[in-house]
Amino acid sequence: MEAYLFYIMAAVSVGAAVYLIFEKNPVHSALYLIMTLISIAVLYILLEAQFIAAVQIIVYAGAIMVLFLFVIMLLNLNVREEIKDVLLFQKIPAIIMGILLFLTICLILKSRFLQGKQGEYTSTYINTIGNTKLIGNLLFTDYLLPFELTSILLFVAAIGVIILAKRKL
Amino acid sequence: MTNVSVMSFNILSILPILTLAGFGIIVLMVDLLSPRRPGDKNFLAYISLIGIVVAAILTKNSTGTALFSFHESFAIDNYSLFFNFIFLLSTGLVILISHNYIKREEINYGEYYALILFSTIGMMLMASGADLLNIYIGLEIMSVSIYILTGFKRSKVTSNEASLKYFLLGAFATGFLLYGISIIYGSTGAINLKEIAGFIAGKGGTVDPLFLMGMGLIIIGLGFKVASVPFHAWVPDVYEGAPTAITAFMSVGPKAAAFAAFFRVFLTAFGSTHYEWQKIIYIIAVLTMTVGNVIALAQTNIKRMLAYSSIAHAGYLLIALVAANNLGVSGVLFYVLAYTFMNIGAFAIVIVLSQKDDTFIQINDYAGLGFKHPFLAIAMTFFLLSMAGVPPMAGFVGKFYIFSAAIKSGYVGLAIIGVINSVISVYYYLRITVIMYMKEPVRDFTSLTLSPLIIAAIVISVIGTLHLGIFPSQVMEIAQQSSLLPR
Amino acid sequence: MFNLVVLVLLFPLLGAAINGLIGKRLRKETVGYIACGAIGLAFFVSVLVFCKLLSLPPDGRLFEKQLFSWIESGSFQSALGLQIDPLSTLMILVVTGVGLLIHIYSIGYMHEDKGFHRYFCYLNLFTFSMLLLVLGNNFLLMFVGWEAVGLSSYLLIGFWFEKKSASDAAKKAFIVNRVGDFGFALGIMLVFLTFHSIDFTDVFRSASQGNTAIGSFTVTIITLLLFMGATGKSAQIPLYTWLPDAMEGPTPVSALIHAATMVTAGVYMIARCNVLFLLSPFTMTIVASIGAVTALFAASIGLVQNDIKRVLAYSTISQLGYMFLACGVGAFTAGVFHLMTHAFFKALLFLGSGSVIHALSGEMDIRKMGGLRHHIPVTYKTFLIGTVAIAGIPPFAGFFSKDEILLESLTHGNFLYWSIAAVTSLLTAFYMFRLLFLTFYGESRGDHHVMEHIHESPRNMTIPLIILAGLSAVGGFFGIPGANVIHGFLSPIFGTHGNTEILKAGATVHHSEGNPYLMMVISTVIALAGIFMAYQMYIKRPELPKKLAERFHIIYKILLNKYYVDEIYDILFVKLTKKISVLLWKRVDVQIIDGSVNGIARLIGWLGNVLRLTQTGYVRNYAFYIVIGCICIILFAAFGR
Amino acid sequence: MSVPILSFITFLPIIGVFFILSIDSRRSELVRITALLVSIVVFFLSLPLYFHFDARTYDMQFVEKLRWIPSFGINYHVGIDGISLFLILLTTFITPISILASWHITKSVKEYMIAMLVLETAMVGVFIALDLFLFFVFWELMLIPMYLLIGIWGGPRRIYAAIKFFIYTTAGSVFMFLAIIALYFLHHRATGEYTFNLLEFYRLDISFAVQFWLFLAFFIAFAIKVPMFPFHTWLPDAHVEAPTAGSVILAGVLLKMGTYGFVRFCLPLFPEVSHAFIPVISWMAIAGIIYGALVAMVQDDLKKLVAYSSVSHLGFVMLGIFAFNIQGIEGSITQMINHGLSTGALFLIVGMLYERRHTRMIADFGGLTKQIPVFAVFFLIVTLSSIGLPGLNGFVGEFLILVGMFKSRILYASLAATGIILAAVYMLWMFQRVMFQEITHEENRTLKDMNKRELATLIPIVLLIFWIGIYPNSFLRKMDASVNHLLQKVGGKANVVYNAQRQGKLEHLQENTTPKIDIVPESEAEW
Amino acid sequence: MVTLTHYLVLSAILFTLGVVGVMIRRNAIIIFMCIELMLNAVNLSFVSFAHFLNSMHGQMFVFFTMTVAAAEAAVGLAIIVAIFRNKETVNIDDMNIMKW
Repeated sequence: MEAYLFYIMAAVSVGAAVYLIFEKNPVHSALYLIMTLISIAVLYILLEAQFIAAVQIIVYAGAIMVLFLFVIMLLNLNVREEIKDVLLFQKIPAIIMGILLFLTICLILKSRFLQGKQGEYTSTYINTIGNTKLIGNLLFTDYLLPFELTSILLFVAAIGVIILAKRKL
Repeated sequence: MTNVSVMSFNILSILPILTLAGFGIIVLMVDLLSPRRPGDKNFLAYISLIGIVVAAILTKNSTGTALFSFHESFAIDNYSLFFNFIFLLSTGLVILISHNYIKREEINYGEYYALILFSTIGMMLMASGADLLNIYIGLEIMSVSIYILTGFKRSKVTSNEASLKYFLLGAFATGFLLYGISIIYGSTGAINLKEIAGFIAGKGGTVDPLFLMGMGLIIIGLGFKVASVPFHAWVPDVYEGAPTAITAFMSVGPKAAAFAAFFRVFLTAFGSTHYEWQKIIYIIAVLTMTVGNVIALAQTNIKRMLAYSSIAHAGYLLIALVAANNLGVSGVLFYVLAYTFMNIGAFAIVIVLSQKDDTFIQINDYAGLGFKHPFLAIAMTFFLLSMAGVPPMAGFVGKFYIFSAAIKSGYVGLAIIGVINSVISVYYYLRITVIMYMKEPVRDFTSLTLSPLIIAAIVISVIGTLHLGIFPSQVMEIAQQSSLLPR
Repeated sequence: MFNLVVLVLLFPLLGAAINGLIGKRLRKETVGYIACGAIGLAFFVSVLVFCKLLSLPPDGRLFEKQLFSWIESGSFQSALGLQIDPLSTLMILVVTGVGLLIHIYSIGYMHEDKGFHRYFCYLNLFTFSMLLLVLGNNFLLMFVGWEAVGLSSYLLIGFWFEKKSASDAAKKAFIVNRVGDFGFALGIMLVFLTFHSIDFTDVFRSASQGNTAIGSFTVTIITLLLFMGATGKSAQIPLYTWLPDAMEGPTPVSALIHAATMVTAGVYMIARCNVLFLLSPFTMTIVASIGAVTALFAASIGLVQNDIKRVLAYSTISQLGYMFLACGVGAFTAGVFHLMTHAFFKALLFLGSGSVIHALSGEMDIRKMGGLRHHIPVTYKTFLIGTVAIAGIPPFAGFFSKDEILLESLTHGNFLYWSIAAVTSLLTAFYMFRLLFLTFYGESRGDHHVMEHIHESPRNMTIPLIILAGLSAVGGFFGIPGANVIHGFLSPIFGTHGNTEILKAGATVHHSEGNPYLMMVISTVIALAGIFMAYQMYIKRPELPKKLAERFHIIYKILLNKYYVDEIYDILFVKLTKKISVLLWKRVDVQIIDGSVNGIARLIGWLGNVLRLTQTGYVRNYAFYIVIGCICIILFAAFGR
Repeated sequence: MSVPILSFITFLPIIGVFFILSIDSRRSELVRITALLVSIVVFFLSLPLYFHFDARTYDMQFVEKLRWIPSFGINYHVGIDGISLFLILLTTFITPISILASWHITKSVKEYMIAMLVLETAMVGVFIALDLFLFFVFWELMLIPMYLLIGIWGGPRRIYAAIKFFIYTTAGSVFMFLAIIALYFLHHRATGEYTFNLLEFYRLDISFAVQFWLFLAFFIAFAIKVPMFPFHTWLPDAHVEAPTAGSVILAGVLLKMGTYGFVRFCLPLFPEVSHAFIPVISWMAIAGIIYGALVAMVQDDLKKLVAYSSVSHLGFVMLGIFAFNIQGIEGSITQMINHGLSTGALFLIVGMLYERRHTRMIADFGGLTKQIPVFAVFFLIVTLSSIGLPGLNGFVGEFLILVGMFKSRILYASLAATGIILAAVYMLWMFQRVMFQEITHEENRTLKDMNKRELATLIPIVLLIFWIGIYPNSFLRKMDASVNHLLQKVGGKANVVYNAQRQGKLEHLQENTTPKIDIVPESEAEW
Repeated sequence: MVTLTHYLVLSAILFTLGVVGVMIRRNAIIIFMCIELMLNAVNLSFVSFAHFLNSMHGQMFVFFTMTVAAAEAAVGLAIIVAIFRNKETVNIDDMNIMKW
């Protein structure tokens, strides 16, 4: 069951990703990306990361991608890219490079790995406490500093958007 | 459950960061409350400067300690403090040179100062980050601020373009960095640098290919930020398009921060695998120096030329990383400090000499400066000679430091390539002095506006450049006490 | 007393300094008095020194005066020290004596010249240098004098520097001399290396005590190198070419420097180093051969020259050849004796020719002279005495010295040397009388304008002529066979170092016995034969020379063009060197060396221009670079071991 | 000596710079006079060095040692011995003369004089530094003012020449820089002490292979500076384009830094390799002598001619140094001074001609003697000094050098001696074409003879030319102790190499033999 | 049985696709989306590592990555909007005023 689900979701995500990069229409691309994101969210659930999965769907597939779509619509980019590609010569090498990169990573993955230290958060342990609660706990203990500082990041982003995108300052 | 230890949250240790954040918000608030008349916001610069001074004082108070707070994820040691000083210094100098510039370019918004301050926070976090997450967050705070600052002249296509290029490539490279972090995490089970080091030590220093791939990906991510070849391509375009003051900032602060992180990660976490990564950094260092210097020869735009020069300097700094000894680390600290003075100084001159919309930034526009404005010309000459590594300027001592480190660790070949490169670099630095002193002027220099703040920046830079060159010992000793490695 | 010898040096130097520094502001008379006074005083002191020397026993006639240490470095030491012995005393007498006369003569000769003070400054400087050369007690000091006379010669030849030919000649003289000096300098170094000293006394003592084997390689090389120096200074083959050109200088200069004194420095040097030369039979052979060949060679050129001074110049070369021949066969006394007599009569001849030129307002071509004996009788008479002396007619000075050389070349040399010397003697007599006849006899061939202004020279010019004529007439009696004063006087130099044994042991070849008196007769006959031929051709049958010239067209042309040696040298050395130099400069320096330096720079610049094209401005390109870098790094990191 | 006289000499010009800075740049006459006065004061300050110099000892004298960068063991450590004494005097002597010769400069006088004074500081610094780091700082510092002098106040191709000068020299010196650092670590490895003290480095025992590379690095730096054939091509360009004073200083002092470097650093630090390098360097020197002379001969530009003659003369200096005996080295040091004086004077003279006629082409002159006789006298004396006429300074140096080389390698000395002939050829030919013959250009008929200022520049030089030529002992004696000591130091080690090479056994390098002053025994001189 | 390798390979595929997309697409927004795809691939590997290592660091990291991604998305889109205002295009091949 788990394996089937994995393979299905993997196939969906990869397929959607392929469409994403080859689809001419930006809106369609965005939709394919959402598809990928959702299938990854499913995989998160398989990996017992329920909170992350939820965030993935709500924040990522929901908020962020809507933002994308919104901008695409705003800029009225619902048209195909120009046919002429000044860097046409790069297309094939780029794909070859991509394949090469993938093969390289696979080659390395094939070698012996996963010697990492096993942590204390086994599935059972996580499930007894609850994934979300655990994350919450960690956020305010171990990860307090980055968590707080992320606020600065978001603040910066807000300022940035205003500065860059507001029509009149 | 983890024990929640109050002692672990040492607020004092992040006081400088909080100060900067506070002052950033104050700047925004004051800006909001004050009448929106561009050109009349001197006080914002002063507020920011006060913030920096306060932060610097707070930073100084914690010198001499070696403290790891926030669950060992935030390091307050001499190393990070030294870097923090460099960041604060560069930010301060950039604010000094910005003040007049942003008025001229009509981008005199409070957000400018706030973003610079916030980006400094990111840098400090990178230098202090003792785990990969903090470094990552710091990197993002810094980068996002600078993406915005790069595009700050939003009505200018060049600025937009630079911003977009930087953003896309930056995000792209961050992807690699993250991938690397995830693989390091996967193969060690830790994101804390000390734990990673401990893990490798536990394995007797041997690592598997996966780990090495992670390391390689981190090299890409950080190598992008320090502008090393072949991840350097964004640098000239972005440096050229960004507002000049921000270019000055970018060439110093973020680069220094990236180096801070680079050294901390590779010397503390990956220190025992030095043998594995030194070859890669070796090649990158050679490429970076050479490509930077060689292409700089062909430039006519001074901002672009300084961009390539900054690539080349990244190469020199990487030599110290390859050497991976005490001398190298303190050398980098010294060099970056020296570089801060000379590079921001040079950009200050560029700003003074350029006109609205970044006109007059071709090298040929400098013709005849030498006898029209002797002070500016001599200052520029000092900065350029310092960058070329000619004594008695700071850059010379910095190079001395770094090449010493290389030779001490036995990398004579690298040192030789380094010095050959510095000979090549002499050419294009000299060319500017040639044009300043030995060519007839093609423009008139009457309309230069020299505000007191920018003069202060130039004077500070000159003094710093000369002082570090002639009497370097005090700073050197501090740098040597700030080494990451056990002495 | 001997300390006074410093004054001999000092007076001319002072004279030169005064005339050089403030002479321009002085009146011409004053300048002349200063110059002549300086030399006169020097001559006076020389005489005093000479007398003092005579009062000493022959073996004690050596005195050295150390002034100060000059160059001293490690074991190399060279002092400024003067040496007084019969040889140097003889030389200073000749130099100051003849010099004095020529100085006096010059006052008249140069009176019209603008550079009057300059001239006397140079002339005094020359005298100083020459005295330094002969008085120096070590090789290096001799070398100093050697170079300094070269300098003076340079300055005086180029005295009329506006004339290109004069400045060319000056330059040529200096440079050709430098070639010889090159050998001399190396010789000195080898002396130092071999004997660990360069003091004459030490070196000669060491050499004569048998520390160096006879005919040893080192000594041969030393002496050859020294001889190389001598060929330069004394205008021997192959370095003689400068001397004829040197006649561009004022005539008194030619008399003093290029006839009487400086050019004999080579002979002096060989005489001085006789100990060394005797140790090397090979070098002696070379010296004798070169001397003999030069004598004949120069004399043959002298046959057909038409410039009065050039004839004398070739004659000088030829006579110097005699001296070398003498030295080469071991007859140093004869050489020095001839040196002295030659100084008298050649100075006389030159001054006489100067007087002629003076009279003819600068005309030097003997084809345009003739019949001058009535116009300028004093000059004519003195010139005649000089000519007779050089031709070797007894009892004039040249006869005795030349005869001794002829004798020695036969007794200590071989028949070949003698026969060459004899032929040369014949030629000498011929061309000298040709000169005499063409100049003073026959019809006047010059243009009338010049002829109208002919006048005898002033007294201050004729008096020196007369004195020299007297010396030329009687000077030979110092070396009259049987009562050879010179021989006795110089014997401490040439006879006391034990070199006689060496001479006997190996230096000389088989002795062919000759009767000295028979030889005298023979040489007289030869000289007379030459005179007769000249008389036949230029007085009796003036058309004969032309016919002969047409008959022996090729030989005549070769002789007239001095065997084309100048041209050959020009092609071989001057042109070739210039070509090579231009090649080195334009090709090697500019194109290869500098080209590669600039090439590297240009290559890097080109590389920069190529590499910058990678910076396309396209984000996707940049991403592509990152990916390539990424793949390389990952592969290298993971599998790069 | 309690008075830090060396520091005074070195930094007084810098103080002078501040004086000049305070002067209004329009009052150029005042600027000139100030600069001149400063440099003259420096010269007089440097005279006590000569008189108080103790010739009996080889120890460094007038030593000052202050901590500078303690963390690296870098000290401000200066001092002089018999080798550097005269080069310092030469520097302080040449500088006022150059300043005096720059009176005609009207473009930015203030900056010009500042550059001159900074240059003086750097030059003196190079000669007194006993700390290698300090040495290198001065060594490089000297480039900047010289570069500006050439580049700003130079001739039409000044920029090319200035950049070439700077980069060429830097290119050489960076390797030396690395070698200095390497020595630093070698010393640390050997003794555990971090220092850049030259005198400490002298005691190092470095293996042959390491010496080889270090020597090579130093060699390149110095060979370019000298400049030795074939690294000389920057010199003609720099000389031709530099203003008169620049050429004078370049020829007079800067080139000496290279040869000084060989004596001070290469020989004592790397004795074995230096010795092994004798053939290489000798051949380069000989090539330089002959090549420089030949190329000088066919130049049509006076300055270029003098520049190539420098190549030739410096070849002699190099040859003398590598004769490895007292005559050679003392001769070389003397020749360094001689070359400084005579070539400096030649450049002054060419400068005077240029000022009058604005051309340096030989073909534009001719017959000048008639018009400017006083000038001609000086020109002649200097020319003869350059030719090496006995009684003038050039002879003393050249002859000692040749004697020295002759003692060790007869062939080399013989080949080099041909330079004497060639020198006469090119110098006299030049002299003839400039000063003799008819006046061919009408402009030359109205030339003015030397004025008082020009006399003031040349008379001191000419006096020295005679002094050295006639009584060189007042110079040579001060060198003896130092040169002997140097040779003992070098000889002790190099002798071993020599013997080992002779026997074909290099493995015996570690043996100790008694040092000899003349490294190559006289009796065994090679042909 | 789904192993870690499966997840990692999937992650690698997605990452590579993102990389290729960046290299071949011309629309700035799509390129940006490709970058988002890369980040998601990384997130996937983080989570799977965390799962198989019994560790929470991975999940926490992903949490932060998402936050950062959100911030970046906002800024990035703002930049694109800004540039569109000036150039009326988001084709990044048109954005090479600055080169060489």
